[in-house]
Amino acid sequence: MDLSQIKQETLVVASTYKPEPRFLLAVLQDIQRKYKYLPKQSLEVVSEYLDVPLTKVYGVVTFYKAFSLTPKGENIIKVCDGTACHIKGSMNLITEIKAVLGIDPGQTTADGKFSLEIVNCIGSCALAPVMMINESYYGKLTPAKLRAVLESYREGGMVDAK
Amino acid sequence: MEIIIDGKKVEAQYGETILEAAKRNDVYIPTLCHSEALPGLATCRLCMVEIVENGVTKRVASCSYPIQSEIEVVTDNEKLRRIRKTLLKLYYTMAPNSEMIRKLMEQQDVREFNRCKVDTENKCTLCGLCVKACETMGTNAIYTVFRGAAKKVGTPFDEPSEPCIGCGACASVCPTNAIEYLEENGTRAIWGKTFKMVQCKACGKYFATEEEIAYLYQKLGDDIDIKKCETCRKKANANRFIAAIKAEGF
Amino acid sequence: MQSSKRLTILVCCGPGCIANNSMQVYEAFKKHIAGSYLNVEVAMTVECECDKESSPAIKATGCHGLCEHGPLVTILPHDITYIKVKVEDVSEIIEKTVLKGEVVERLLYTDKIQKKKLVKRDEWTFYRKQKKVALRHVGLIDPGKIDEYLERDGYKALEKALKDMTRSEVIEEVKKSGLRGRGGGGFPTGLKWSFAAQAEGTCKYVICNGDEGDPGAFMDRAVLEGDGHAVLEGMVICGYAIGVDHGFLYIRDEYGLAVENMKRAIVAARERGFLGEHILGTGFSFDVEIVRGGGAFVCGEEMSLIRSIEGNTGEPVPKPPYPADKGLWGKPTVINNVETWTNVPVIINKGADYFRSIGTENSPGTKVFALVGKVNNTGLVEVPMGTTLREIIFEIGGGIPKGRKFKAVQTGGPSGGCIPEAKLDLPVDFDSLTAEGSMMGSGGMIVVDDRTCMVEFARYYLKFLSEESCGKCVPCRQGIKTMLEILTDICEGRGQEGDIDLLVEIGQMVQEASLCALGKSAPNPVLSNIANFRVEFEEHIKNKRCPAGVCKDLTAFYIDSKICVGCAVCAKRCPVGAISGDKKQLHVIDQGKCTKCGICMDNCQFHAVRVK
Amino acid sequence: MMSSYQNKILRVNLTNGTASMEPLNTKYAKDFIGGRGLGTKMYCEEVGPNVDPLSPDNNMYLVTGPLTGTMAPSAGRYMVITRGPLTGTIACSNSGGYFGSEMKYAGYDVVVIEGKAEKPVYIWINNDKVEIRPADHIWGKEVPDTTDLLKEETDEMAKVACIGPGGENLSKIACIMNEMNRAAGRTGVGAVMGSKNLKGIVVRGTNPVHVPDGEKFMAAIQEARKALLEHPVTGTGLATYGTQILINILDQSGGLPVRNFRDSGTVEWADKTSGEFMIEHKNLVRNKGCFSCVMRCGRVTRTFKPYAGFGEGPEYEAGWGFGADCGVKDIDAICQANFRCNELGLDAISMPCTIACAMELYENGYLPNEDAGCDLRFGNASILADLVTKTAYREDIGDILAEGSYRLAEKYGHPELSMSVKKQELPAYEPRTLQGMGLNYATNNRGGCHVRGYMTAPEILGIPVKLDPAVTEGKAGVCKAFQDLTGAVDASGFCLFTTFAIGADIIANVVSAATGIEYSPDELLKAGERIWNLERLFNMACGFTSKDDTLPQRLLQEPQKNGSYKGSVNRLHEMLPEYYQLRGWDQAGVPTKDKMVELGLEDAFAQMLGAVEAASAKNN
Amino acid sequence: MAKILMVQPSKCASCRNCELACSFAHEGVFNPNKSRVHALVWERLGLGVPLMCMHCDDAPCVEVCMTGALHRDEEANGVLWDKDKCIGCKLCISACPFGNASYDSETKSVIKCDLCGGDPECVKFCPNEAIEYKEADKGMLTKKAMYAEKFKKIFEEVE
Repeated sequence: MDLSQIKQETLVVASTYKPEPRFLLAVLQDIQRKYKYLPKQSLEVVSEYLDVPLTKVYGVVTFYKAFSLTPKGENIIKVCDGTACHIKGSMNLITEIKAVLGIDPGQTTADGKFSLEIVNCIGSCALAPVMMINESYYGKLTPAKLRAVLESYREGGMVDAK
Repeated sequence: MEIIIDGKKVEAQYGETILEAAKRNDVYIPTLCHSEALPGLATCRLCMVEIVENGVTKRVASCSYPIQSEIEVVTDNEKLRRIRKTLLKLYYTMAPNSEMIRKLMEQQDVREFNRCKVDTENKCTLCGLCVKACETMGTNAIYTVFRGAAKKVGTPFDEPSEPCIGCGACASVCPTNAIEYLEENGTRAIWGKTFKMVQCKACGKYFATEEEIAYLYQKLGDDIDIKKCETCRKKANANRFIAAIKAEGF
Repeated sequence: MQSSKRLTILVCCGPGCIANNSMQVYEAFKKHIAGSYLNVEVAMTVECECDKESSPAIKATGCHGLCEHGPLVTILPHDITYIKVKVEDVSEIIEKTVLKGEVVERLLYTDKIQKKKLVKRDEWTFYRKQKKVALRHVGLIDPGKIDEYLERDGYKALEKALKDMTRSEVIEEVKKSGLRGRGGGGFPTGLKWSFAAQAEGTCKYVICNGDEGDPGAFMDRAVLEGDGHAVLEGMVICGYAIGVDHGFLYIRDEYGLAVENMKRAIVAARERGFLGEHILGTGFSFDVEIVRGGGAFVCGEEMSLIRSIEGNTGEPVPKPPYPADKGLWGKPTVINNVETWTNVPVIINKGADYFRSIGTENSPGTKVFALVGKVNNTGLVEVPMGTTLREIIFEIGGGIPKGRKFKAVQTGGPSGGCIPEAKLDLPVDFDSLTAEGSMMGSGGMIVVDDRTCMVEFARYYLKFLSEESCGKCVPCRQGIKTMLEILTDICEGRGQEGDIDLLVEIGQMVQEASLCALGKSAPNPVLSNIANFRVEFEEHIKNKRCPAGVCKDLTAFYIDSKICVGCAVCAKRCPVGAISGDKKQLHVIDQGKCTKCGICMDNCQFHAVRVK
Repeated sequence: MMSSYQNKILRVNLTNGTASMEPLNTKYAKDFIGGRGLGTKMYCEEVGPNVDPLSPDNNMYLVTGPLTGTMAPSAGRYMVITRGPLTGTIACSNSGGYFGSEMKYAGYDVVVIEGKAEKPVYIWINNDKVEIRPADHIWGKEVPDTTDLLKEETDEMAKVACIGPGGENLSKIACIMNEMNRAAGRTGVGAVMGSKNLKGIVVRGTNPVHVPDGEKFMAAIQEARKALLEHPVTGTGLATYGTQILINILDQSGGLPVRNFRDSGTVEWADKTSGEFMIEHKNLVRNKGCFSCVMRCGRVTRTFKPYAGFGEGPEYEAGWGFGADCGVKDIDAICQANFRCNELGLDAISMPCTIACAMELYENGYLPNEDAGCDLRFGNASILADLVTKTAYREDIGDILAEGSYRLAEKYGHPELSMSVKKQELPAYEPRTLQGMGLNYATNNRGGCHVRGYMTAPEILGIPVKLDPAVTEGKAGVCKAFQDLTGAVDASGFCLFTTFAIGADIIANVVSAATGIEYSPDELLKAGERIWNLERLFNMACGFTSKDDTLPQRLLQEPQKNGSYKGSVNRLHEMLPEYYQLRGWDQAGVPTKDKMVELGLEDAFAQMLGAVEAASAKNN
Repeated sequence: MAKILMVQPSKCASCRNCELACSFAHEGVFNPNKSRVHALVWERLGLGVPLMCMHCDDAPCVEVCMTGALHRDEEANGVLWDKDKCIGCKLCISACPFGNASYDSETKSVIKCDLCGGDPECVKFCPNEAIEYKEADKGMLTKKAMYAEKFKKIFEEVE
C-alpha cells in the first residue's frame, strides 16, 4: 500500500477522536482493526495528531498485547492458553500447528495464509482446549481435529469441526 | 510531626517520604533508582523499610511512601536484610559488571549468584531514570518498550530517535553506567544516533551537538549567542575585561 | 423466573455457548419463527394463554452459567431447558416444545448427582446451590432491551437514591452492607467511596474495571454482556454519592460483544434519562464513557488501569496516594470492578441488611466464580460467600470427569494459589482463602486432577506473569523471570538441590518488595504449590520424574499389561501413531515415536496408560 | 597512603621516540623529598658522572616537589636536573610559573628526557597521553611565539616550557623558559634541551593533587601563609617593589658589584635603576605571582623609547647585571635587554655578566674592535639588547658571548677577568663586602650562584638576624645551614623566597602534612645536607676538587674600590677550612666515610671514589 | 543589601590561589580544572582575569534547567546549583554566555560558583584583593552595570 494512502486513512480514523493524548489507545485500536497491524506511518500520524511523542506511542504499542507492528496473515489463529485450556493440553495444539504450518507463535506462514498467536483466556473455558481462527471458535480440540480445521482453511473454505 | 526511625525520635514533615526524613537525619537507606531530580520511580525496591502505621506492620519502599501519620520506621532488620540480599542476587544476574551493583553487593554482603543465567553484557537494571530524565528534558527521545521480561529502554523501532538532542542526561542519571555515549572526531553517538557536533568558532573544539544548540535557541530565544565553547566564551568574557583594562591604560 | 407468562425462547449467547455456535442456533430460531409462525399463531396464543403479546420472544441472553453443556436453550413459561442444542434441533424444538409444550427427552440435562434427566433448570444440582445476586438478570433478559431490565426493578435503586436518600446516606448504606471489592483485593467498597467523597477537589471520577485479565475467568464478561444496565446503575449511584459527573467503563478490547452491549446500554440509559444531564429530572448529571483496554493483565491493577485510561502504558505507580485521593488525572477516583458495581443496586434497593443476610459476617453477599478445568460442569456459578469448595466443585461442579482423582483447586488465577483436597471444606470468602496462601481474586476457580503437574502448573502461571508483568519494578520483573527460569529447569530435568528453597526465598522477596499487587501476588502459585505439593517438586528435582506425566523431558508413558483390554482407543487417538497392538491385545507405546502429549492417557477409560 | 606525590614518573626517550611510565621510588622520595634532591639522586643513579652535557647520553630530569600543585604558598616550582654545559657540574635550575604544577596535574612527579631526536620535536603531555611531535616549523622561533604556537597546536590551557634560539644554538648560558617569562635560568640547561633537538614540552593536566589530611594540611599552610603575608619582605616588600628593591639596599650597604666587579661597592646612579625608580618611571604595570604565590614579586613591565618594549622583570640580579655590572644607568635599556633574554631564552644573569666581562676585556684592549663590532665600553646602553640577540643567534661577537664569560675571557687570554666560580658568573653580591656570600659562591655545587645559600639575608637584610658582612667568623656555620635549608626548600617545591619569613620548622610542618611523612626540622635539614653532599660527590666524581672551591682572583686580592667596605677583599681562607670541617669533610674537601654513612650516601660515595680512581688511573 | 562578588582584573596577580582554594573547598583536592573560579592568564600581557559565575538576575542557565537544579537563591543573592536535582543534561553549560560553568563527567557535577555559602574561599585566599565579596552598595552596582555595559560594547566589536 502506498504510504500517503496509509497516512491519509490513518488521519481519517484518528479524526474521529478529539486530538487528546488520552485517545491514543482508542485510535491505535481502530487502526489495528483496519490493517490487522499498525503500520509505522500510522504511528507517526497518530503521534502528530494527538501530540504524543512517537517514543511514547511506540512504547504504548509494544506494551499492550492488542497491538502488532507486523502485518498478519490472512487467517489469524488464536490458540487460547488460558488456565483451563492449558491444563487441558493447549500446548499440544501449538506443537501440532507448528508441525503442520511450520510457524511459531507470533509468526506468519510464508504464503501469508496464517498467523499464529497465543492468547489469554477467551472466556470459553468450557470448550477447552479452544482456538479461534478469525472470529470462529473451535473447541475441545485434539491434534486430529486441529489438522482437519487447518486443512479446510488451506483450501480456502472452512469446516464445521465442532 | 514526630516519627521514630530506628528507635530514634526525629522530626518529619507531613507528606515527605520516609527516605527524605531518614536522609535528613543521617540514617542511611540503600537506593539505586532514587534521584531527587526525578523522584518517585520506586522501581529498584532496595530502599524497603519496615513501618508500623496504625498498628499495622508492613514493609514499604521508603523513597515513595509519604509520611502521613506518626509512624515507626525500622530501616534494618533480619527480614529487610533478606529482602535486600535476595534482590541484589537478582541485580547480579541482570548487571553483574556494574560497579554500582558490585558496590551494593559488597555493602550488603551478597556473594555472586550463579544459579541462574547471568547477563554479563548488560548493565541496565531498567530503573527508569533515563526515560524520566528524557521526559523531563521535554525531548522524549527514549521510552520503555515492550513489557515484562522483554522490557527494555529504547527508541521507536530501535532506530535513531528523531527528537534526541544528544544531551546525555540519560547517561548521566544512569546509576549503573549502562548507557553508552561516545564522543570522537566531532561526533557524539548515543542511542544509535550519531550527532554532528558544533565546533567552537574560536578554538575549534567540538562542544555541543547541533541539536542541543537548536534546543537552546528554542528555549532562550535568538538573543543568545552560542558559537563558542565554554572555555572560549570565558576567554571572550575575559577579553572584555582586558579590553577595558587596556582602555584604562593597563 | 416465571414472572412473565409470555412465550419466550431464551438462547444463551454467553462466551461458552457462542463458541458452541449458539448464535447460529439463535438465528435458526428467528428464521423458523418468522417463516412458520403465521401458521401457528392462533394456536400458540391460545395454547400458551399469553396476554396481549401476540408473538413469542426470542432472546439472545447472557450466560446461563453451565457453559459445559452449551448452547443452552430455555423455553418459557414452560421452563424447559435443553442442552447442547444444535441448529438441526431447532425445528424439532419449535414443533414439539414451542407449539405443543412437549419435552424433547434427548436434549434434556442428565444430572449426575441426582442421576436422572431433569426438565427444569432450577432443579439441576448445578443451579440449586447457587444464589444469583450479581448475575440476577444474566441469562434471563435480553441485554439489548432496557425495558427488560426495567421490568425487573431496573433503575429503581437509582431513583431511590436520588429521590429518597442523601449522598452520605447512600455511602452509609453501602458501608453498612459490608460489600467488599470483587476484583480481588476485597477492600470495603463503602470506605473507598467515603474516602473519595472526602477528598478535596471538585473534579472526581468513577471507573468500572472491566479489564478481566485472569486466564480462566469470564464473569465480568458475562455481566457486561448480559446485564450492562446493572453496572451502569451502580456507577450512577456512586457518582451521586460522591459527587462526580463522569465515569469510565474500562473494558478489554477482546470483549467485543461486551463493548457493543455496553454501548447500547449507555445509549438506552441516556434516552431514558438514567444517564446524562439532569438524571430523573434531578439536578444530578452523570455520564459514562467506554474505554477499551489494550490487552494487559496488569491493567487490572487500579493504578495501571488509570494510567491506561490516560493513554499511557499500564504501569502502576506507588501507593499511597491511593486513587481515592489522586487517581485519574490526579483527581480523586473511585474504581470498582464489574461485579462490585452490579451489587450496588441490590444493596440500595433491598437494603444493607438484606445483603448482609447473604454470605458470611466479614464477606457478605455472593461471589461469582468461573468454575473451569477438570470438572464436569464447567461454567459460571454464583454462590453465597461461605459456601465450601467441596460444595462448589463436587455438587455444583459435578465432580471430576473421567473418574480421575481431584488434586487441587486453584483460586485467584495468577495471583492466587492451589488448595489441596485436605482443605476442600474451606468456606470460600476473602479471608479464608488469603489465609491459605491463595486469594479470592476476581473469581477464577480452576480444578485440576492428577493429570496436572503442579510444578508445570506453577511454571505456567509464572510464564504468564513474566509476559504480563509491566516490567517496571525489579522484584516483579526479574524475580518472576528468575523463578520461571528455575521452574523451567526443574520441568526440563535440570533442577538442582536447593532450588525449592531458592524459589521460596525469591518468592517471599517478590511478595514483599514488588511495587503493585501483580508482583506482590505473583509468587502465590509457586509458593502455595510448594507448600502443598513439595513432594512433587522433589520428585522432579531428585528423581527427574514428573508423576503427572506432563513434563515431557521427565515423562515416559507405558501401558499396564494387567489393565489394558486392547480397546485401541489410545492407538486411534495418538497423533503420531506411536501406539500399536492388535485388537483386544495389549497395546505398546513406541518410546521413540512418542511425543509425550498424554492424549492416550487422557483417553484410556481403563486408566491403563501409566507414567513410568 | 594518599599523599601529594602523584607517584608516577614519565620517561620519554627521544632517540627511540618512546614514552613510558613508571612508579615513583618512594624511598628516594622520602630521603630526597623531591625537586632538586630527587632529581639529583635519579641523575646519579641513572646517568652518573662524566657524561658530555651536550651528548644524547645526558638525561634531563624535570622534577616537581611534593608541594608543587598544592596550595602551599609560593610552592609551584619545578627543577631541571642534568649535567650543566656551562659548569660541568651537576646542574639544577629552578623555575616557578605554572609549568611544574601543570606537570603535577598531568599526573607526574618527574619527567625524564633521554636521548636525542633526529629532528626538532616537541613533547605533548596531555594527562596520560604523551606524544612526540615534529617541531621543524617552530624551530628558530623566539619564546613567546613558540609558546603561543605550541598552545595553539595542543590546548589553549596547556603550559609550555621551551627553549629559544639561545638553547637551539647551544649557548652555554641558555635557559629553559616556561610561560614565556619564567626561567630555569642557570648553568645552561637550555643548551642541553637544544642538544636533544627538543624545542619544548607542552603539558596539560586535569588530575587532582591530594593531601592525606586536608584539615591538617590547611592548618599547616595557613601558618605559612600568615607568616609570609605578615613579614615586611614577603608580605609587602616583594609585592610592591620586586627584587629590584635590593639595588638601593646593596648600593647603600656598599655591597653592589660595579662594572664587572672592577668598581664595586657603590655607584652614584644606582637608584636610577632601582625597583622604586621603576614605579616612579612608570615601568611597572603590575605585580605578578607564580602558581600559588602569596609574595607576588613578579614584575610586569613596559619600557619607553628608545628602548620601548613590554615584558616581565627584571629580577634584581638581571637588573644589576645589565645595569651596574655593565655600567648602564638607563632603566629602559636594562629592562629591554632583560626582555630579550626572556624572548631568546638566555640566562639574564650570565648574559649581562658575560657582556660586562667583554666590556672590561674591550676597555683593557684585550678584545679587539673588529671582534667587538660595536662600542663595547662600560655604560653603553644602546648595545645591550643587540648583544643579547647576537648571543642567541651566535652572530659575530655573540658566538663567543654564548659560551659564557670564562670561555670568553680565556679566549682573549685573561680568564681572571671572568667573574665566575666553576665557570658560572657571579650574581649581584660583592664577596668583598659580603664575606659569607663569598664562601657560598666558592663552595657552591653549581658554581657562582646566590640561590644555594643566600648569605645576603643575614649579612645585609638581617634575616633571621643581622650579621656583620665584613666578619668571617661563624660564617661557615651559617653558610652551611643556609645551604642545607635551601637544599630542602628546593626539594620541596617551595620558592626560596619563602625562607625570608618561614624557617625549617614551618617548612617541615608543611612538607609533612603534604607527604604524610613526618619530617622534623632537623630531618628536613638533614635531607638538605644529604642533597648537598650528593651533589658534591657527583662533582668530585666529575673531577672537581677543593681547588675549584674558590673565587676569582680579583675578589681575593684586589681591594674593593668604593663604598663602606672600600679596601676589603674576601677572606675565603678564613672560612673554608671551618666549612669543610662543619660539613664533615676532610681538609681536602672530600666527604668522609662516616659522614656519608650518617647521611645514607655510602653507595654514592663508593661510586664517586671509583670514578675518581678511574679518572686518576686514566690520567696516569 | 546582599553581598556580591566583585572582580578587579587589574589587581590580579595571576597566582591562581583562588582556583586552589576553590577546588580544595569543593572537591577536597587541589585541581584547578575543577575550580569554580578561573584566573585566565594572558601570558603575553602578564595579565590574569579571575572569572566565576556572575550570578545573573535573569540567568539563561536557570532558564534552560528543566529540573530546577539551577535556581536563583534570594537569600544567597546568587544562582545556586543543587546536585541532587541535576540530571546532567549540561545545557546550562552551553547556555551561559560567559562560559562560567563547566561539567565534571566523573562526579557528574556542574562546576559553578556557589558563593561558598556566603564566605567565598577565593576571596579569603586572594593575596591581591582582586576578588572581593562586598555589600552591594549603589555605587558598586552601578560599577558592575557600567562594566557590563562597557563589555557588551567591546564584545560586540570583538564578535
